[in-house]
Amino acid sequence: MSYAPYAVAVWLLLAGLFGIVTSKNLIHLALCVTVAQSGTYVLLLAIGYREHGTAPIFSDVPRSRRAVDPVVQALTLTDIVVGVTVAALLLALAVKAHERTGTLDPAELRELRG
Amino acid sequence: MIGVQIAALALVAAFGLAVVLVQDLVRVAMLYGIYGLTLVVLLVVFQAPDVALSELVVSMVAFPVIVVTALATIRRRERRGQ
Amino acid sequence: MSVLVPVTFALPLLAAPLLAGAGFWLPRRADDVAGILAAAATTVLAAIVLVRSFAGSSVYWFGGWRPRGGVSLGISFVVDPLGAAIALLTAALVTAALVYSWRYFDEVGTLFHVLVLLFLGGAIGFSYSGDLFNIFVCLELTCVAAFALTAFRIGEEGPIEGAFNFAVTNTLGAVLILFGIGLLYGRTGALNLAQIGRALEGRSPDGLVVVAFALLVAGFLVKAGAAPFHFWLSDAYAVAPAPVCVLFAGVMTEFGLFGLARIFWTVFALPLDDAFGLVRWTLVGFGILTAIVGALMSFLQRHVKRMLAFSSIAYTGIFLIGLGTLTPGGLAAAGLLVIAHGLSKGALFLGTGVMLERMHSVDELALRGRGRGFWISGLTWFAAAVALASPPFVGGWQGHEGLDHASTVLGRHWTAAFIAAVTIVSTGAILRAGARVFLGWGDRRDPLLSPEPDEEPEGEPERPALLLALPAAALAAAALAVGAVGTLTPHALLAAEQFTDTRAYAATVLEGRASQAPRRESPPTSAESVVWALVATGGAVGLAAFGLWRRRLPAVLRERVGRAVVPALDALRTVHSGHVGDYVAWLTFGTAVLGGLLAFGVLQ
Amino acid sequence: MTRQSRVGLCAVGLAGLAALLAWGIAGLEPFGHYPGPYGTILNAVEPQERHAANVVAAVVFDYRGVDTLGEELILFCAVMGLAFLLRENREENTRSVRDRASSDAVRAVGIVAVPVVVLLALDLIAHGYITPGGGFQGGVAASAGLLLVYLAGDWRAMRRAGPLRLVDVAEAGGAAGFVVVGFATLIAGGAFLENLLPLGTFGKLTSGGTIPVANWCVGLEVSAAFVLIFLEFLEEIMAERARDR
Repeated sequence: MSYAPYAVAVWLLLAGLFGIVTSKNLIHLALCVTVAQSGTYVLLLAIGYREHGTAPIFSDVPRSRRAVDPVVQALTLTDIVVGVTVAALLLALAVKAHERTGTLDPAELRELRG
Repeated sequence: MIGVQIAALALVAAFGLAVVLVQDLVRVAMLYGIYGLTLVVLLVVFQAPDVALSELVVSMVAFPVIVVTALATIRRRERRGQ
Repeated sequence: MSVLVPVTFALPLLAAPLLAGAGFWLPRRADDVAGILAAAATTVLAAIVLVRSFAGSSVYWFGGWRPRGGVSLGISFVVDPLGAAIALLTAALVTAALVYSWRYFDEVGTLFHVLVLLFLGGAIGFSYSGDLFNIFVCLELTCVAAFALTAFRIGEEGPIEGAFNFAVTNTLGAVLILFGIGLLYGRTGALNLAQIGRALEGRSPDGLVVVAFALLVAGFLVKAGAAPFHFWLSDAYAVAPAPVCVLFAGVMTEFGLFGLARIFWTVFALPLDDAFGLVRWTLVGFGILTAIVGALMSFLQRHVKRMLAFSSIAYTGIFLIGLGTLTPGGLAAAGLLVIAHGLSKGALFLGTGVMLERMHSVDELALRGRGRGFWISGLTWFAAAVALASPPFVGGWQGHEGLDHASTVLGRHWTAAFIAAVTIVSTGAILRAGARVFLGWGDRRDPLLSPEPDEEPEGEPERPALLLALPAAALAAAALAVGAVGTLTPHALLAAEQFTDTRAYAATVLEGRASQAPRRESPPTSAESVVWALVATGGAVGLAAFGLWRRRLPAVLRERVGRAVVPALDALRTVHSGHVGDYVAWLTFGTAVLGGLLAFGVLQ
Repeated sequence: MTRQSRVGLCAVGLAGLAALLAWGIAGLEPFGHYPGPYGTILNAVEPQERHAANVVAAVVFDYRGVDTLGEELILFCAVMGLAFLLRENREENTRSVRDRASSDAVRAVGIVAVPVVVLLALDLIAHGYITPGGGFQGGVAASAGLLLVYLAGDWRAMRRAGPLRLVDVAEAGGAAGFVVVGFATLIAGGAFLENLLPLGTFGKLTSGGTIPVANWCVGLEVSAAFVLIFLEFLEEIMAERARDR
């Protein structure tokens, strides 16, 4: 059981990849990319977790509480921002592709063959 | 590991898969919102309130606005096309 | 000295938002001037940083957070000559791109300048950074800028699709990198490269180390456009505006390889010490595959930009072979080739800009003979192609020569022959296109080439002919000249020695102990290298002639060879389907194969 | 590739990747046993060194401030990129549309909700280095409030009046502000982004030295950036509406 969080992280990555490959819709595909990306949030936070640890936010200076790792949380914050920006760009491109071609199906968008 | 963490992990894994498998856009949009919330719960039980707040505002504000407007734009366009 | 390092990094990043905020009120052309000035100033700073870095790596701790007891608390930039050279090359190409795009992007105001400056800032941070996560952040900054720049001509279908495929595959590459970072952090509790390297040293590598290495390598190979992760690259380069292509081909794919070399030599070189042979053959194997796919596909294109894109993929393969030797000599040779390749590809891509702007197409067959009046651009094209072919003492010659020496670890003769063959095919395609467009040689039709959908480029702005031609000519001249600069090879060797000295790097970062690599003399020019260089150049000319006048060969011969070759080429062509799902399926498969190979070797 | 072969190739890849990743994560410490040292040391030394109650905020804005600088610029870059992609050829199309998006009821709800959301958001930013929250979280929330202003009011008219330009400038200013903080510390003789301000009392709003400054820059940048992102997407609908006519 103590490896379940890591397994869920891997699961999200693999599920996201599978979704991207099988997706028939660019908007859905963009959301699958963010699912794959959210695997990294779970992985990072699971790594930094400490049993019976509290959030790394302290109310007083001398303290004896055991806190989880603040670094992975900072990394995840950055990761979330990157994820939302990329998703916004992808969705904008999907909307534009639809405007141009009238379809969101990647199988019908085949301008760049060969 | 405590029960609430296991439950949150199971929810995240299940809704992540659901988002990936469902192809209908409106349903995906709703599932994605729920998926975001399950992630928030997971982040809270992993003692990461800062990250949970980030994920909360992203999945409750940013994504809904962007996804819904994108869907609305496309729907309007399709309606005209018919 | 040390203050220069953060200033070089932050200057373009300050200029970009300032330009964006003030752009509306700036008078006409002031945005062009301001962008060029910022890029030029960064270039000067990057040059100074490079010159000083030869005296030994310097470390800069942001926020003044120096390491305590070997544990790094903050983020460091560690400037060594190789990283500084990549930063300088980027800054120079960004300046050239901005000069070239004078008045090009008028309709979007300052946005182009802002994006290019952000690209530059990210690139500099990436080249200097000594922190694994910071490398990721800087790389993402360059990539996000690149996604947007690719799709500039948004009114057409191609750019949207190209940018979408580019963004999806590269984001997944970043996810793989991040998984690798997570695994390493879980093991070592560190993000500083030197500290991670120290923590892993001395223990035999287990699954975690191997998998982290495989994920990081796969992620960086996605960014580098190595086969089978390369599909996005030809899509993106084919559709991006010419000045953007200069940046992409000149430096962006090289970032992937640089990142790979950086993490290998700072983190994995010591723990994987016993598995060197295996890592070497895995990387070289991917390099060979990439070079073959890129060279063949480039010869099959009539879309000139797509042809150049595949040619860049072929060169990625060659760089990967050089880097994959895992020797300082191979790394130095790859670096020298990157310089010559970046300059000549820059000139060639600007040449396609002239075609698009003045001849209104980038279709080799449609343009046959239409370039006759453009003699400066024509000369530039052939000069750049020759620089790529690298006859003795011209263009990439020193890189090719260095690769000959370094590839003794691989078996020298076949490597030289293989690289000559790749050069022949990819340069042959470039010469063929040039001869067809600028000289009007060859047939009007060629069924072997990929059919192009009719695409009418929208009205490009008509700008002065000299403005279009001169930056390209300058880049081509520089590309030709680098082969003759004798001091380049010893400097590259010195830089590579410094770059690959894992222990010295860690001591510099964590203990502040300065160290300098011993100066090495470049090995003497061998007759074999000269012969191979001549063979490659001559072969390229010959193959170009074959491509132009293939149909004049006897019919029997044509049919025989055709029956054997064409199905294979068609199969290769169909793999490049333009379907993003296919690309991601290949990405998944490629990562699994890469990881499997590395795992297999370590388990042995 | 046919769909079957694509899925087949992917399935092989996924199986391999799953095995690989399983082998990789097996080398990690079991869940809950973070080995350190990075985070452990920071948790131990940060309160004395930086006086910020929220260690994550100290890591984000100080220890690893350059990452956050890059992150803000990625967001800034995405907004520039969206504008680069979406603004082309749109002005003419949308100019003719008059806004009918909001009924009076929507407007009334908006007018009540806006100040609440914005105040909440500002509070989230302000206390970011003491309690959970901060520039990013509060910034996105603030952008939701500002979006309500646009939706409740006649946003087309507001655009004409020029707030979009103002948002552009605010976004650029926030992004530049973070870099300016770095340059300022350099000019003052410190390292880039080094704290040179008094640290204040632990747990108070005045604590943290440069952290609040960077935090507010981020808050400004993020709220403006998300307003711009939302508007770019909303403009697409407007353009469609214009074409409907």
